[in-house]
Amino acid sequence: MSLDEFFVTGDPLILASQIAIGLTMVGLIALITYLKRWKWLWNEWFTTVDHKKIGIMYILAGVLMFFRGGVDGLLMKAQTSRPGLDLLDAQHYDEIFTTHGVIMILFMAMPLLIGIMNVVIPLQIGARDVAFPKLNAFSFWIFFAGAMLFNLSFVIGGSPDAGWTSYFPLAGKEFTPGVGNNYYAISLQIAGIGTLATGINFVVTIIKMRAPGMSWMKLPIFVWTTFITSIIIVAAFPILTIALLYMTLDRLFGTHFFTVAAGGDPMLWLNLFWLWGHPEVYIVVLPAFGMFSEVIATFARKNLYGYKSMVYAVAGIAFLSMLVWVHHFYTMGNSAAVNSIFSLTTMMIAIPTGVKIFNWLFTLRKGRIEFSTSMLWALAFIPCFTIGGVTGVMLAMAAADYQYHNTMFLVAHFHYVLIPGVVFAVFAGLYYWWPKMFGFKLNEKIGKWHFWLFVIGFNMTFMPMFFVGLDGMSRRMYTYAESTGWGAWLGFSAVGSLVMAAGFAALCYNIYWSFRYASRNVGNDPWNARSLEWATASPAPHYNFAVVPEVENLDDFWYKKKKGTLGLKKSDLKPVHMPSNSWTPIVLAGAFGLVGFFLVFEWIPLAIIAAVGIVVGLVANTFDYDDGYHIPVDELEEEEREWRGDLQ
Amino acid sequence: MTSHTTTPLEYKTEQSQMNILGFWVFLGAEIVLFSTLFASYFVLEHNTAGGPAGQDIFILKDVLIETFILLTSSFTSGLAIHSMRNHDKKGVLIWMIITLLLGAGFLYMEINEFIHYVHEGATIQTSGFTAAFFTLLGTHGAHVTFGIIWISLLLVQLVRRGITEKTSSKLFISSLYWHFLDVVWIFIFTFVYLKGMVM
Amino acid sequence: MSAKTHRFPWNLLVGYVLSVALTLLAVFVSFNTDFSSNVILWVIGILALFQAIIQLFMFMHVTEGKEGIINVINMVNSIILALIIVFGSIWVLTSGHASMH
Amino acid sequence: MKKLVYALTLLLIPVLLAGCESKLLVFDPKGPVARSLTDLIVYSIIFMLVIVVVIFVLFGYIVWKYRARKDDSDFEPEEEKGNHLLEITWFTIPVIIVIALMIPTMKTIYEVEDIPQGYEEEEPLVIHVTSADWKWIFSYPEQDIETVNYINIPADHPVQFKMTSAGTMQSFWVPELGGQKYTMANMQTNLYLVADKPGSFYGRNTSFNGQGYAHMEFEVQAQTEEDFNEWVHEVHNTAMDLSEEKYSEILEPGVLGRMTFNGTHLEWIDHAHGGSEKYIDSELYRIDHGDDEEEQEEGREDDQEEENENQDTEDTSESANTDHSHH
Ligand code: HEA
Ligand code: HEA
Ligand SMILES: [Cu+2]
Repeated sequence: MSLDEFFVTGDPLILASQIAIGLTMVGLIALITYLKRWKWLWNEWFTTVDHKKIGIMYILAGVLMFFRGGVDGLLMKAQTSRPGLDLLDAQHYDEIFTTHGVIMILFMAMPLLIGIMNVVIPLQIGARDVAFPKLNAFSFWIFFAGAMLFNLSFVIGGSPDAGWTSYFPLAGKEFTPGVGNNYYAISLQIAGIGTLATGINFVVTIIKMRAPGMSWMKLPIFVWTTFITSIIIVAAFPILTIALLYMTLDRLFGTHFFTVAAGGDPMLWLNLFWLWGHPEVYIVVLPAFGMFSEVIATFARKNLYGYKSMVYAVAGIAFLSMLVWVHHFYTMGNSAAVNSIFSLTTMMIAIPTGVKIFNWLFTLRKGRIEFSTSMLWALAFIPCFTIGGVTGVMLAMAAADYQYHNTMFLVAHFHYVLIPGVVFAVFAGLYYWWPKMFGFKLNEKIGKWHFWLFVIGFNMTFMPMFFVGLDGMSRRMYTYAESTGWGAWLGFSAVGSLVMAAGFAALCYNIYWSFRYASRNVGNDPWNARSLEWATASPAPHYNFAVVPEVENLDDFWYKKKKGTLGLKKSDLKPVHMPSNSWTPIVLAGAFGLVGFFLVFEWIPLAIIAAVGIVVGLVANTFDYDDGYHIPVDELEEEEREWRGDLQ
Repeated sequence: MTSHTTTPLEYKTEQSQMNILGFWVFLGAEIVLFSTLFASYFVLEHNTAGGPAGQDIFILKDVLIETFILLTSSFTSGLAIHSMRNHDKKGVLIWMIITLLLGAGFLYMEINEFIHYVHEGATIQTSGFTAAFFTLLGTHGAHVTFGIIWISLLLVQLVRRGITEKTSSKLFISSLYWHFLDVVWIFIFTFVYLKGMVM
Repeated sequence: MSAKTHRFPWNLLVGYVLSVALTLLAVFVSFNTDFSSNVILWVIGILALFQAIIQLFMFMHVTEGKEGIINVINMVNSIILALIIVFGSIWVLTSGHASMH
Repeated sequence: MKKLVYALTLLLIPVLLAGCESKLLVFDPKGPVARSLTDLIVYSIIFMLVIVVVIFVLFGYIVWKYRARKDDSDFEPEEEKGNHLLEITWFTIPVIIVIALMIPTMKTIYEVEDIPQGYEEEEPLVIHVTSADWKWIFSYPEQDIETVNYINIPADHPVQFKMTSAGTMQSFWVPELGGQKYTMANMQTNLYLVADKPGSFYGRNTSFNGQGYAHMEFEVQAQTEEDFNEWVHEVHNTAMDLSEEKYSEILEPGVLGRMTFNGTHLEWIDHAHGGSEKYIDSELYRIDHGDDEEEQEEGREDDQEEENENQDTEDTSESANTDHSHH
């Protein structure tokens, strides 16, 4: 392979980005070296197994990826803002919506949610960490390796260009011979391992590490949604693993799973992809539902209405989520019986979701609703998501879907569920748990700017898409003729996306501003909240709780706070057992990334050599008998005394 | 401590309990993984694209031998855990080594079987059927290979450290893995080989 | 669930003998009976399921440990998923006129 | 502000449904199949509007009524566990709605699989659809005609499309006449459509299949029975014969204008039953990253020229990729 095939060249847009990326990297490395921060980074972050730090790294990665995916989105909006524009050619547009979709779902939504889960879940159940801290670090690093490998395609070798769904035969070697879709197959595989490990980790954490007395029906609702999400992860991700394995074999080793020739069946890809892909959208939305529930209850100053039915609803959604995948390819020429059954199962999801919507509304009712930024996101979610949801039900009606399928109507639907459902939730969660992570609040005033710009921009961007969709515009069209009359709608939509971008910029500014100027004096419970994570210091100490709290009730913290029975006795302090840092996760993940990179370019011998690194890492890991360490009582006492007035 | 006499060593610490539970959850994921492989195999089974079909190449005798080897190895790994619970380190070693040897024997047979198929003109690239077949079998075989290496490493640790809370829970987990591979094989035997030869 | 059992491991032996017997039975049903192939498939499928259950209970001790019930739920859940994936895929991909068969 | 946006949108929907001069394509059916889909869609939209209105009103009312005020800072809301009656209500009503949506959905799913009602007696015109990168090839086996990127059909007469693909997967969609269906190599899908009256309808591919995808459009022209027969006659007299080489040339990836031939490719290959691979050359799919964009453009023009040579009855300037003027 010649060098100019290796590096993506030519287009000034890409060249500029390449230079920018290169310079940023060099600058970053220089800066860290100058500040002599390498050792600190390694000890405090790269080898950490602390769930809170891992969560923060996930969040950081997710925000970065949101920026990348968002820029992709803006580029697409710019290109289609007027008929016949030539900002991007067809190939670029194809690459951009592909990377946009993949990045937004797998490298933005997933890490942000998993990041918040990481920070919050152990605190909410009164645990010291997750069940497998080292595995947790590995999950993060391997996710990160996958994400970086995927992004590398932008500068080296060429981006995937068959859509985030990568339908065969298009994604096969015959029709997309470059390395772009190898990147897709391999980087998602690598990141997927991490997600699966996270799923297992949280299932076990929530089963085994709940504080004494915290029985199932006393779990904070976010813990429930995380638990059920983790179960869906365990159920769905292995399917993706196999689908991607087949894809890799087809592309790299000439097999015929999905190829038209020699008896492969492209529809098998569709089937497997959506067997995973549909549950995946609920994997991203269920934890979000949990966060909204927490935020709404806190700022309505009421307990969550219909807690039990909320739990059953989530379980119901999870169960149904495995039974609806065919609604993504009703138009494949399935028998009418298949389409009817899957229409029914799909529509049934509206029922438990409706239960949730009404429970949220009734939590608000008779409450005292405080419009904090966090709460605003949760409030805006309800109407926006309802629009997304009911249009989903319209899509679910197979016969009607023959008219909507693969049109902009569909694109509007999924942005209307993904953005209110996931992005708003992440924003709500960030504003809400920010003090627990960093010990200061994000600025509320800038937050309101962020909120209004983003929400208005969002509706402006995606509402018109419903209409152009109904007017026959299919998705993934890089251009269209003036005679279609879509120009006005899409122009308006493009303006909306700029408003949204301004909102995102406000968030970035908010983070910057608050880091510099926000008051560091927020206390352990700045929102007067209900669940256990607020019982410990902000930012939470690395051991979480000096003494694991005993739980008697749902919202135990709230009632104890009222009764004033929260104090800590010095005599209760015992040394706390903590896991040690480990270098294996990051090294192992690095080896995976390297193997992945060589596989992308089909340099099999190099890949095998790099795979030795994986083997070494695994062997080292199984011989690791490190038992962690104990934090002595006086250290605990000192730290606790610093923030609480009630140490007796 | 009363738990001393009632709970097997591998369940004693909170962490080992979590490890074992976590492994069960992982096995749940493995069930999904293999059922996806099976589903794909069933869908592609008849797409032979002019190449050989199952009944053209499968040999009952070899497959039966493989089956019995694996069944026996599952049994011996069960015996190893039994010895472990009796704190009989030597017993563990002997039964586990037998298990590993059987595993290696199985692999040997399987590789020979594959070579035979290739000579019959059925490579992984021949058709949808062969792709699904070799990938299903290959994934199982890769699991067996991984298991052999993993358990060997655990035996080294056992020799060095004896039967402790940690080594016992590790070995127990590896035995779960090994039994699971046997379960998968039963389904391969039934739904790939028997079905392929009968229908 | 007792740590020291010097007893002979009967459950293991019974499990082993049963699984060998069931395997042979499956072979017998497949080659030496003249049921229709559909019936054969059902019979050997059920035999395989029996074997799996034997492994789970007699070799793998699913119900053991503090989380016995959780393990069983987990296995039942996984089996349901497996059935959905296998039968769902077959149904979806082989019914309807888009199928190749 | 937000409320205003919503209010506007809400107002917009019925206005659009009622249809000002420019109706959205999906709400403007021109045949019985599309009409039954539109009926279903409008029926469902009514339900959705009611749901949306109920939720929005409840939401607006609650958020407004129970907002925190400066003067009630010591107000402590009561805890509420839930209410079985209410919970059962908002479980049951959606169940009923789902049933109400399901019944007509199922009816329509079955209905559109068959020849539209009222046309069962007539022998449908059979057209084979072969989609390729990035053009539509239509074969009329009975008339022994093949067209590219347009079809003429008799109005008020059922047409049966037997669809397949020469490579990647596409989706055949004429929104004014009916719903879409995929076209797949080695497989055949079926679609029945009828156009009420003569007219011209926009058709396109909706399943992404690479660079030329955006331009993969075609036109359906419904004609009177006489006009159609005359067209058939004229093609027989004027169009050139389709040769196997010409056909392989057409299949090469690229965007084409309209073409018309005597004879169909079904004589030597039906992609529904295998054999596409001999036309697929992955070298032709290799992409460059923008550096020789001009080359690509040139390539496209070459195609255009070639196609001019082979043009006959149809006029090239109306090439398929810019023709969507239904408003
Ligand atoms: C977070 C992500 C998310 C969520 C939550 C949903 C939720 C739903 N989705 Fe969506 N969907 C996507 C993400 C999501 N979707 C994506 C990404 C795609 C496209 C992928 C691609 O092709 O690239 C897609 C595509 C998609 C399709 C495929 C269409 C096509 O390709 O032609 C369908 C079809 O059935 C569908 C249906 C639904 C339904 C019924 C719901 C339901 O869960 C919605 C339930 C909610 C409500 C209904 C609102 C609240 C309920 C009430 C107020 C009660 C009363 C209501 C009724 C009784 C109706 N979705
Ligand atoms: C969670 C998932 C998610 C999210 C959040 C988004 C967010 C956005 N998406 Fe989405 N999108 C998908 C998931 C998502 N998308 C998927 C799965 C597809 C299908 C892909 C496929 O077809 O294969 C898709 C497809 C898709 C298309 C369809 C392409 C086509 O079919 O032709 C479009 C078109 O406009 C689009 C636009 C946008 C826009 C404008 C945003 C905006 O919300 C983005 C807003 C974010 C920003 C604007 C951040 C950047 C900010 C700045 C640059 C400001 C400056 C900042 C500083 C100074 C710090 N997306
Ligand atoms: Cu879905």
